[in-house]
Amino acid sequence: MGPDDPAVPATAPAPAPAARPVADKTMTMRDAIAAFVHDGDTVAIEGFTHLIPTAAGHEIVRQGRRNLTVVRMTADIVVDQMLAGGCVSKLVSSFVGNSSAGSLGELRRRIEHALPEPLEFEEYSHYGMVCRYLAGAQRLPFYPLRSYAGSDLASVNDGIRTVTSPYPGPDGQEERIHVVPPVNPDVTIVHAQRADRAGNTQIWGLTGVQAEAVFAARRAVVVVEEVVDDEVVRSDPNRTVIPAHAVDAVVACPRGAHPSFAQGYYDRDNAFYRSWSHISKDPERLQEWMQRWVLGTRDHAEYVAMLGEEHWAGLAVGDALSLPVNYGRRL
Amino acid sequence: MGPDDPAVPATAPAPAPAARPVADKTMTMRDAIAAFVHDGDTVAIEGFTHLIPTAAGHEIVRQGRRNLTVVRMTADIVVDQMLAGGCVSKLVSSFVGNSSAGSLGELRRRIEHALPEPLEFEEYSHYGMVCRYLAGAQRLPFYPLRSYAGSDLASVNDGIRTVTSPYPGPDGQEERIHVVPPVNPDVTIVHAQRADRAGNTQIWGLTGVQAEAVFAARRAVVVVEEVVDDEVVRSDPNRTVIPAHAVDAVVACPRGAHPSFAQGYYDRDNAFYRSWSHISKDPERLQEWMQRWVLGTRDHAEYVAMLGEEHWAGLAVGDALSLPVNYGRRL
Amino acid sequence: MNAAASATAPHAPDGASTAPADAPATVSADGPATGSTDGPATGSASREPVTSSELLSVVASRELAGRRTVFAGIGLPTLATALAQLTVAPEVEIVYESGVCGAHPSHLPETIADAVLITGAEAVLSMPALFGYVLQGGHIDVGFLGAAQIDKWGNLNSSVIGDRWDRPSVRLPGPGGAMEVMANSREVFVVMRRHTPRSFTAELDFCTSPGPDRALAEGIRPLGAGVTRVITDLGILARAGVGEELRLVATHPGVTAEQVRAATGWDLQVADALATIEPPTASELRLLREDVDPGRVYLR
Amino acid sequence: MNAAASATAPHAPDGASTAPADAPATVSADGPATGSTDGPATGSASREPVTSSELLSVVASRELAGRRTVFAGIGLPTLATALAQLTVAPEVEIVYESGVCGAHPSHLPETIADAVLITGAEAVLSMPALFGYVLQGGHIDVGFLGAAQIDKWGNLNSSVIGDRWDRPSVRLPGPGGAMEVMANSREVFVVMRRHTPRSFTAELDFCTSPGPDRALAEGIRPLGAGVTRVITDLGILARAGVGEELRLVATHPGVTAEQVRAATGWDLQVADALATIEPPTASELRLLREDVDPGRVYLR
Repeated sequence: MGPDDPAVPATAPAPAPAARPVADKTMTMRDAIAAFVHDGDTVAIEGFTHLIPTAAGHEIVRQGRRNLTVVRMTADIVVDQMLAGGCVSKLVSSFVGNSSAGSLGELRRRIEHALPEPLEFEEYSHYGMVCRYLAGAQRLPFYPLRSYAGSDLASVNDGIRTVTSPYPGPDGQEERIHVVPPVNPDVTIVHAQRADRAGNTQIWGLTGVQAEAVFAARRAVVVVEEVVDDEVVRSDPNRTVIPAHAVDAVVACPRGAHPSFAQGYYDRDNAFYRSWSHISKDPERLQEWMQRWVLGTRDHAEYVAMLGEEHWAGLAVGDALSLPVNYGRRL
Repeated sequence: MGPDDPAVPATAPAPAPAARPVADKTMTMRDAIAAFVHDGDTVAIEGFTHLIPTAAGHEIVRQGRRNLTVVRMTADIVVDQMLAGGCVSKLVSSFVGNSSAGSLGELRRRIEHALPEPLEFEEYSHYGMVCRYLAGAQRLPFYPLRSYAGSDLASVNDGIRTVTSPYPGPDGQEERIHVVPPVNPDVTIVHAQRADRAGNTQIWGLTGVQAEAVFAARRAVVVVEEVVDDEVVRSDPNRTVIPAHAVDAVVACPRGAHPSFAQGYYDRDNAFYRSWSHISKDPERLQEWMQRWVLGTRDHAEYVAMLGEEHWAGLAVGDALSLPVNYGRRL
Repeated sequence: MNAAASATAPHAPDGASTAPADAPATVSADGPATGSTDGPATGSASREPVTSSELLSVVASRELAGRRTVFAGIGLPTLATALAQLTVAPEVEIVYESGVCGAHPSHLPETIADAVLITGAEAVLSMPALFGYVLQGGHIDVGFLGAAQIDKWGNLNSSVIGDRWDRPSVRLPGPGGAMEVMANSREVFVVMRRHTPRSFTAELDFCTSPGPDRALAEGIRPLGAGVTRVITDLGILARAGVGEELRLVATHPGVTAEQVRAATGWDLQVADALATIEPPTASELRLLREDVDPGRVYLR
Repeated sequence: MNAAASATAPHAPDGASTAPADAPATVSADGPATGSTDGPATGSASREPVTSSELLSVVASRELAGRRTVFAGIGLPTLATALAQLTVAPEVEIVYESGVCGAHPSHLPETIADAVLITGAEAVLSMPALFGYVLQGGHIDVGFLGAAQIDKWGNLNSSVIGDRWDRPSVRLPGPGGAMEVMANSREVFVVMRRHTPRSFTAELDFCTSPGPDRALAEGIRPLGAGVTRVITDLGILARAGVGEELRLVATHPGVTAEQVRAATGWDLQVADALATIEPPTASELRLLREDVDPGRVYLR
């Protein structure tokens, strides 16, 4: 630095090595569910209110999967639908309700009355679930958190345990803390705005626990509003929430998060949320609904078409574009 | 959904409440260091090769702070300079070297020869340091990680301990895992590309462990290339790595990360890195350098000016703008 | 911390878990605490009678004086916080469970994840950051919670009604993040629209979100004081922290202590200096009706 | 996993910790493993003599056949991986300690954090994600490490030279992320430019990054096999995993087993079928010199 410092020869700019070939992991929803979701699997389905992979849940129902363990922080409409489809024997969750809009009829019948059959239920708090994914993603035997002390939940869930810290607490005494075990789903399914064909997945707006749920899983399916050119993803690598090496399948399924929303693509269908409490309250009406909208449709495109363009127009959103940042280019 | 579902009255769009007033936390570097860094403090300085808060380190030297415990994953040039400035009595780190460019002369003299005085040194691995920040940010008594088994490091660092998992291991046997204690610095200092006046801090390119280091700290100073209008930050809330409520001071200090780089603003001064091994090898030459470039400058603006426009032109970068994403607007 | 003025106060947890022992800010025993000089609602915007939602929002808003970060859901807590921003706590910020900080919504949000909360927000955090760094990290001054049942220590049930967790008569949504809000906020405010003996119960059917007293009984000390305020359609219950029961400290005009005791499932203690809650002022009502929720989305 | 073809193989850790027991892919005992049909370097681009850097890069690149994710620093490992992408492992991806995945740099990077690695990359991860999810999560097939000292079990020292950690004769940079790479990669390759008894030592001055044998002695089983390949200017040492010493499996043309044993600080075992390393082919050298590092930044 400055003339009095030893000059070091500047290294000449060199062209980069040729780009490596990119794996193409795009699949149809049908093929992805057939390949990656099997009877008896533990299936994590994440998306906190935003980007709920409903279309994937519907395809699981269409393909008649059985005895699934579903792991989902907010067990909401898509879980009620998978229960109604007879796919689920066990649920791991921290919130069982139709958002703030009401109840899940099928879920309540299963838990309150074991109708049509009992549902095994493992309950954690939200952060407990987050920590289970964190432990799973980080290959940890447990994850500590400051919840559960004094809660009856620990008495009905043997998974919630305690560990004594090897360091003295703030008062110099021994300190205990609760821990939760890792979850390593056979497959995690998430929905995102976009990915490239290799699986580099970009999400904006609420990003929830999607990255952790994917990294915790043995396999991962990413459903997207659109598969974009590599250059789109690479123009903004910090936007990539899930890197390609953690992804096994990329499924293009526009509007696949309905009735939840995709920030910048379509809004939440609040009317549908409110109607679900009524639909699901009556088992017959619920089965009619399933027959018509899920089993009666070949795929999500048919479901989307059946909703009708007018309906979608009501969920359309305008533009609010992010300002660009400069990643810089070597001169 | 559809005509056979009960219609629920749509809620009318309502204008939002008036915007709350925004606190202005902008300060000069001098005032921020005077207010937030005190003799004897534990000071975390983070930035992994990218966005190293060198200018803040220089101001600490100018203000003559003493007996600091410096916490920094990669103890590199800025640490060697703070050592040469006589500010540091203890170092907590996972890598002590001048990047891949050579040695830190002052640091090696302190450790190898206790010259001019001993340096207390606490050593972890990179992920051990990350986990210490994670524990600090999450207010955990410890953080588990799969490092250290069989390493001599555990024998020279009493902070590295083990915990037995309350769950059986994969082989059904008891499983032990190493843990590290939280670090809660008195103050964490990071450098970022931009923030708004309230402290909402946006970083792109390498984001390292900056968010965790800030959340772990009692106070946080964010040094930025530029303080931007609120609207810039709010056009892309996912870009905010550190939210305002975790930040105590925002310091505008362009080029304050030299000789490291700020993605999209200026490139790394590789020649300076290489020259540092020579400068720092000779204690007299090092003190001359400190006198001229740090103690002899009033502030970072003078240091920047002394380097000269030609020097900066060599570090200039071109444009590579991110493509915008649509956050959506309710119609 | 989101104010420069607070720069000298530590923002990381330091083990302190005492709640402010001051009286609720909303009572008239020592005069109006809102600093407002206008009297009860009489203005043009406030001719309509005060609804229960408005009453609870106004009372809750006054309790936020001096607080900076609030963890709140949609509905009354949001209205209360928005009103507090316009009155007693200009710099108070809502952090939403969805991860949104510093929202500047174009429309009144319908859920904590509403797209309008995201567009134009100052930050959107992942769940690990939101729950781990912000909430468990100790950055929340006040958490708002609701519940199906509350007991005199401020323990909450949002899981089941009935004797058996695994075969309840009513399955409620469950813990969500309430347990974390309880364990990690400096204090918790509970808003209950209807004060009845079934919800204010001597014994919870299930303790979902325990206050610090229950945690201490297990030898674990949480960060915060637990529930310090319960705001209902009858009045305000308060407690300062560990070891204290909820006591009735104020009632709405026309409500007697005996009425509240009769509506409470345990032997409710009454403060010596029982106060009467100052009714919403014209200014508060105007702000609430014209600025905060003009569409009356939540004020219905 | 970054190939559709691997869709049926689990990508999360399942406890397996055995390294491929196959022989190094670079030796000529069973014929060239690179599939290249051209002979030793004779082409126009390869008239210059082969440098040590070129030799090591080529040999290391061949060892990457079948691997998908490589955790590597700048220098020889980067060159080796780039060459492997053009030859034996088209889909192999480098993950950098700085958090960059899927880099597409416009210029040859000078550090693992070089700005040119970020611009145009597929993903940039935070440190907690990089170390926690990718590395400790078990997504790395091969980690490249260097060291000041290595012993026969593949334990590494990058901390100090001398008897005392707290007053060493030479303070080295320390662990960095090497300990994590060792504990969590499926296997580790070590490239050592100079094979000497001081660096290939019977006893490390300090064990910074322990292989699985040392970890098992403490009752803890790491994910990976530890060091499975050591590539030096004299030859290749290999071990399959836990319980095995490093053995000499191949030498460069003209190097004898005795030379390597003399340059090794312990009693080095030699494979029965000691092979001779196939020299860089014309094609490999051309790719390395013309495509990978035409500026000869690292090939000096």
